[in-house]
Amino acid sequence: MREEHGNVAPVMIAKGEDPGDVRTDVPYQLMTILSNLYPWMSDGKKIAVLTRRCDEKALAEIFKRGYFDRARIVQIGLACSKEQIAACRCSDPVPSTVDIGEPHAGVGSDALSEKLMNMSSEERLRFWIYQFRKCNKCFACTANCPVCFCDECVLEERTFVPERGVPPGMSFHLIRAYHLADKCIECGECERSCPAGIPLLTFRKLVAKDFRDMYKFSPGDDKNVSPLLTTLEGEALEGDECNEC
Amino acid sequence: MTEFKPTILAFCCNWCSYAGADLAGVSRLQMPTNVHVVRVMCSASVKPEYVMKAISQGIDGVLVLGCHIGDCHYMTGNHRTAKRIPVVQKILKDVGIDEKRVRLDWVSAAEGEKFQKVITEFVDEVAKLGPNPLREVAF
Amino acid sequence: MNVEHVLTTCPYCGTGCNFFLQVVDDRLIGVVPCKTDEISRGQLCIKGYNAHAFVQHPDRLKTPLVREHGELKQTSWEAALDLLAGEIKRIKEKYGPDSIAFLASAKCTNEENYLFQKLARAAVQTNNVDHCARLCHASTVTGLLYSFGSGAMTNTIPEFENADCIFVTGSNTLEAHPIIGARMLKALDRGAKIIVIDPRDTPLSRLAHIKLSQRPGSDIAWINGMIKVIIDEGLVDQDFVKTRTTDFDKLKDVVKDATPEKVESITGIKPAELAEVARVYAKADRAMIAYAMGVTQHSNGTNIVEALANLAMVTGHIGSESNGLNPLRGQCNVQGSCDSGGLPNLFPGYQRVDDEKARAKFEQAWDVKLPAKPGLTLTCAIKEAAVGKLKAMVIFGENIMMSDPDLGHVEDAIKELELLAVIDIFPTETSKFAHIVLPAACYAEKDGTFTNTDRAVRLIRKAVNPPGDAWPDWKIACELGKRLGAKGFDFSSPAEVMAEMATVTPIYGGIDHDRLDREVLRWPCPSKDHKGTRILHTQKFTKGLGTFAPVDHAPPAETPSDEYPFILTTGRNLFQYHTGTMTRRSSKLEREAPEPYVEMNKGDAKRLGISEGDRVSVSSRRGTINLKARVTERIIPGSIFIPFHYAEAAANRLTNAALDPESKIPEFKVCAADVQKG
Amino acid sequence: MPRIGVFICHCGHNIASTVSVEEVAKFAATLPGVVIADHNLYSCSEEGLNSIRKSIEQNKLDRVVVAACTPRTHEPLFRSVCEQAGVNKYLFEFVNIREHCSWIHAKEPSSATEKAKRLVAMGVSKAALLEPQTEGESNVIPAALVIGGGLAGLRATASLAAQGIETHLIEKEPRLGGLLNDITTLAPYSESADTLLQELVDEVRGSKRAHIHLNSKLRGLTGFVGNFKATLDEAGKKKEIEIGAIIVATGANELQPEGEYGYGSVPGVVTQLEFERTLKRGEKPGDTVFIQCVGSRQPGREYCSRICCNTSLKNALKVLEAGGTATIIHRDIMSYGTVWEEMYRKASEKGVRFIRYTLNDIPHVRSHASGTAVDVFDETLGERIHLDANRVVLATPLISQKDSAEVGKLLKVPRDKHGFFLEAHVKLRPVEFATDGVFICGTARWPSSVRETLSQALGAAAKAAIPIKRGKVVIESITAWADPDKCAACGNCVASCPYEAIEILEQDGKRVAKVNETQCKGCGTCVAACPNDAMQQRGFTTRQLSAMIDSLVKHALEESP
Repeated sequence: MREEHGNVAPVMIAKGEDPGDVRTDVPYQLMTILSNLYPWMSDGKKIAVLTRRCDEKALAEIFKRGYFDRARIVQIGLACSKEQIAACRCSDPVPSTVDIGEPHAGVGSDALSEKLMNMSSEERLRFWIYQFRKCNKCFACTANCPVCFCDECVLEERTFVPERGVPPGMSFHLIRAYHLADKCIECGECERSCPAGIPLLTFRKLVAKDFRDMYKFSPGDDKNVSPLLTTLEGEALEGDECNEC
Repeated sequence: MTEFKPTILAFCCNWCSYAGADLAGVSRLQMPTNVHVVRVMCSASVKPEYVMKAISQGIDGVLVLGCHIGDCHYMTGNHRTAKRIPVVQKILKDVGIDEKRVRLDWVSAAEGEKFQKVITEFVDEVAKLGPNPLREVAF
Repeated sequence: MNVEHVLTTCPYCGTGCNFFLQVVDDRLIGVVPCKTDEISRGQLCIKGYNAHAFVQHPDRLKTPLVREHGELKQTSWEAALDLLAGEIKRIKEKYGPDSIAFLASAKCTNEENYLFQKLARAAVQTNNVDHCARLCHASTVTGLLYSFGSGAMTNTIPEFENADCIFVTGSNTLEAHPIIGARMLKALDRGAKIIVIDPRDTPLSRLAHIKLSQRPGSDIAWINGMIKVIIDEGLVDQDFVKTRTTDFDKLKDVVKDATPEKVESITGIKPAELAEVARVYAKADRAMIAYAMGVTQHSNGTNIVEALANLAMVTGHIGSESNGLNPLRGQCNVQGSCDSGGLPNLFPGYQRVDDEKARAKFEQAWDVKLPAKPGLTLTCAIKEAAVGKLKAMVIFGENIMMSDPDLGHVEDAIKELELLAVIDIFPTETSKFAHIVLPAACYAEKDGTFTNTDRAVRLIRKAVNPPGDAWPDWKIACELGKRLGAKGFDFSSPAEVMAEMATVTPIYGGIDHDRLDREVLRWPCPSKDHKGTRILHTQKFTKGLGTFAPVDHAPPAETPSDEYPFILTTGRNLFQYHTGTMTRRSSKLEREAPEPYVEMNKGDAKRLGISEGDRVSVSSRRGTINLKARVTERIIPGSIFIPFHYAEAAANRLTNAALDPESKIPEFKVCAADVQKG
Repeated sequence: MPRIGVFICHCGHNIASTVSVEEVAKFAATLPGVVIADHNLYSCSEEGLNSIRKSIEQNKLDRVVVAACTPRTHEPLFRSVCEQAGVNKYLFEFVNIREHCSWIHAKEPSSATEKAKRLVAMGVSKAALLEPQTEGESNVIPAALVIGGGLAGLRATASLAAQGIETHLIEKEPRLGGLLNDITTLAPYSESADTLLQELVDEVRGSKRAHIHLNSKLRGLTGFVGNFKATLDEAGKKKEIEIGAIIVATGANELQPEGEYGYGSVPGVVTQLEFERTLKRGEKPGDTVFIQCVGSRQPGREYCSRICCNTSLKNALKVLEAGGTATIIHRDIMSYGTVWEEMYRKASEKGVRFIRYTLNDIPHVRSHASGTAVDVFDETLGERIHLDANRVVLATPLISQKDSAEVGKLLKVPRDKHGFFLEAHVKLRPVEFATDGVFICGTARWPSSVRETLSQALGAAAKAAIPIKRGKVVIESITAWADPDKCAACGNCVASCPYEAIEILEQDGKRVAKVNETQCKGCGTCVAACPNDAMQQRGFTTRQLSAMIDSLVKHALEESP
């Protein structure tokens, strides 16, 4: 990112070009921006990209699916500021190699998540219905998501999201939550870019926790295959024997 | 006031649970009239999206029934079902919808009685939960 | 390979969000929100995210077209411009300058609109220049000029976030101005009270603390009713009224008859509920009123606007942080095209053409004699054309064959014209009838400025080259000006145009492209060292004392009858935009709302045996259209709603061209209609 | 707009006695796209089928919905009617209002009728979105596999081989014949079991088409009808064979009633089969008491083993011939049919003594000076009596093979609660499994007499020969396909396909998922794995299933009273 027109802009600069007034304090989702560009960058040249810890994980999910050629990507590790870590309620903020910035420890928990899980389910539902009613179907959450890979999103179709116009209703958010269950790397971009101020990162964190507890799996490691894509391999399951034969 | 009769959607795989449902019928096993069976080839073809959609539109409960693990006509199809549905349940729980509104179970072609048992239990369970809170919510 | 992120301003509604266009080698591949933009803060609506989609669409006009034996034929710029200039001269010779009318455009830049009006006034000597502001906020401009002396948002968009009470009427904010709506939602999260008064349920009204549904066309009645409650319950800001306003007694006089019973009988609003609204609004610390077309598009739109101004002044909710009256402008530069003089009675900066001093200033600046008589409004121009008084129309980027009321009449009228020239980016329903069609560059292909609804003047920057031979409108205007033999049309860049405009437009006096490249400036910005003005009327009103207009309820021009028992009201939906020229060529937007529909109340539908998705025909005294029924509880019984985006069932075939006497805005929001199954 | 016809079946009283068929038809007529809604007494009767065919033609229908019984048995029938009337058979939708409605809601006619309406509405909404399909064909490997070398297996093998079909017979034991080896003569005409067995074995061994694999077990199976690949373990050696059809003839076992009726503790107490062996060895039976229904027709094993009564009658007569006395202690004598009943009469005339007991007072067997003694309460005399005997024969039932579960899993075929295999339909598809190309005969299905076993074996062989003789099988068009415009090549489908039938390929400059249709078995696992709905299954598209959900919502929630 660099300073331009009194704003901070994402930039891609060629080798030797003057980077200008570089800024690293504005959390642009560079992996998403790069994903849009990548198909057009057929020249095979290497691409260096500023990489926070969450971006590292996003890259892992991208590599896993073969969207980027691993060999072309050079990661410049960026340690997030205390403020940013707090804003993301991030527990895992330090990239594998820190090239820029001071590494800071992560924060343990997301206050809202805890508050929600201590509510009765009625209260919790009331909370989310209010939040989702504000949804204006801008698709910022999918458009800016580094691990949303479809050009044509099913949430744009009428098949599973029956509500006309806005707000799109509950299924929109439930289905998206499911789609992200095994790949969300908790970068928080959905929440940052949501005009309605829906605490989407909290929603992601709630599901991520359940997913970890169930399958001991956290997205962002390109060696691990999502449990949703594997067989049981003898994992014990309730009622997995026919009780009568 | 009339007691609440939940509306329930059941996905049954062609090879085991649908056959089990047929057997229950052939055996004249009586059960509540709330359950509407949709036939699919394998429980693994049940998109979690269907469940989310049904619950979001006010269906009171969704059943996904497949072959017992190991008996799947498609070898490991139901393994995937066994992985997916619990995630759906958790997500529902996270937004404050009782995860008991979605149930995954295994019913073989021979288990007419188990089909009856599952249906009857589930209907009671959901009846206890009361109407799907999303039923009346206009977004 | 060259990758760029070009910062520019959204071409859709008047919010004026900035974002980056993602460009790879002159190919537009996407939109990236700008996180540091004061207005959008890195948040866009679905139209913003798709603002790149139509730009490089194959349908774009790429070469000048001239009609020969009924066929539009490709030709060169030279030939096309010579022909156009020649025709204008001929018609001017034959019928006089006022037989020619220019339409400026709320989709074009300030610089371009400045040139369009200069073209009309300086090159052709007519004040016949107008644009679609006539159809949206003309009543705001006239109304607020009378009440405050300035017809624009009194406050800024970010201020909504800190209001304690947000009072919304006639605006479907979340759909028509999503990012302004977003600020309202932030306020809501903060605990602010949101009040919506609208005949329809809107996404915002469903979140509001109080939602009242009035009968369409009954606004002054409930506003006066509120004011009466405020007076009767001693909630008037006496001090403000005393020191800052005049004619309060006249107001008192009219509102005293606005008894709850009378108001209810006219509006259908329960007295208790109206009183509650009055109290919540009056007692709030910081209260913002937001309104839009639901208020302005009435045959008494100017009076309704004045009534709202009264309400704001009575309670002193104006002239300070998060206290104000805010017309939400619907197009990227509708504010700017008014500012830069695209109006028949006003020079740039709202200086009256019939004001000697003002005219003298412009005559000197442009070194030419200027006509004193205010020109024809868009709506009157159409009427004049129909009766053969107007002979030529030059239309920059407007689609009157979709946007104007009573399209049947418009069609008859423009068929009468000897010359119809359309300058646009796509073929439109209007260009079908044109003799000359010129291909223009769109927002992503040129430099310039848009002025958004909160008066912020924002740069747009060229990201890609125009398709084929398309030219930016400012260049077209300049070339046409020269060919008409006028002086002062040799500009080499929009920046130069803005430099000239600043010299003759006091509210833009301090504005230039260099400053805009660094800072956000809101007019009035009289001088280079002036930081711009966030809040209007802080110490005193632009005109001095705010004037209470003693306005009273008058029924709409057309009321339901046995033959046409429904009240038809029109508007937008979130996904489409205006006449659809751009959005309907953006696949994702089109998919969200692909076909025309009429919203009607469940009860009415049941009575007529209509169910969701049925084809129905809707007719008014002016025409009939056929479309799908959407059965809903989100509109009151007796009313129906049709979005006007869809050419295949153009709502404006039905609407009434009855005009507001002062602002000449048509009554889009009320006409009598009938619905039949099939 | 499609033109849908809905046909509601009374199924005689089966449906109509609970569900108001007329009301459902009236309701169906109001559904979008429905141009005709009719009802027939028996839709599957010639008359019913004709009226459907006529209606399709008269009303120019392009979609057909039948609401009747279960698609698992009747779908092919109605599909063929559609085809005869010129409607692609995949434009047919079956709604089950019998097994899933009338039969299970017999006491709630009104709510059953309401449910039937909703089920029909769901079916119609799916039907409206059905698309015509063309079916693929695949070649059939002209060979068969018979599992089990007992009576059923031998008979089936002989029959297949005689039809010129290469037939592999696998038997886990070192010798052929199964239970038959232990039996002396066959009731009622006392043919020698050995002779029958020998004839069969000679016929099989004599045929160059029959290939016998002794000491062999099935270890693995892949493929589908016409193209199975079986892995055998033949005497420790792994062997792969390819076949087009499979017959399950794994037979059954005799129950060993350990600890019951003195079995194992009291000398002279034997099972029926052990008794047969002694007779075969030529031992004199002496005074013999038969106890029937030992371990059957009681809680836990409710079924009647069907052959025990007749066997005991047969052997009782042998005992008399050998100069001993014979008593049959029974709960009911089940000598059904003509010849067996005849034998029962003969036995009582000749002096076989019949004593009836009940489960609440079962015979007591103990050792005794002169051998064995049985105390039993005689229901008819109403008094407890004492019997001395040299032998006590316990007539125990046939039970399913221990390894039937294993075989069931390998073949993906269902078994009943007692471990016997379940055919597709008792009356309509008696020797077939629901899985195409796999058949069943003999006591693996349920206890059956030699006669029944032989006819089942011949039936199974005849059925198995059909695909092989045809040489081709049509593959039902329920395969998956990916919409290249939507597909984002995320690979979820590739990872989840149980058949490795999907790969990511470059297609006009875009990476997209491609389904190999001959490998696809139509399970739809990939469809559920696909995040953006690019993956679809023919006949079960996401739009079709979503439409069913919408229609349930509409009719159950929105328009419910």
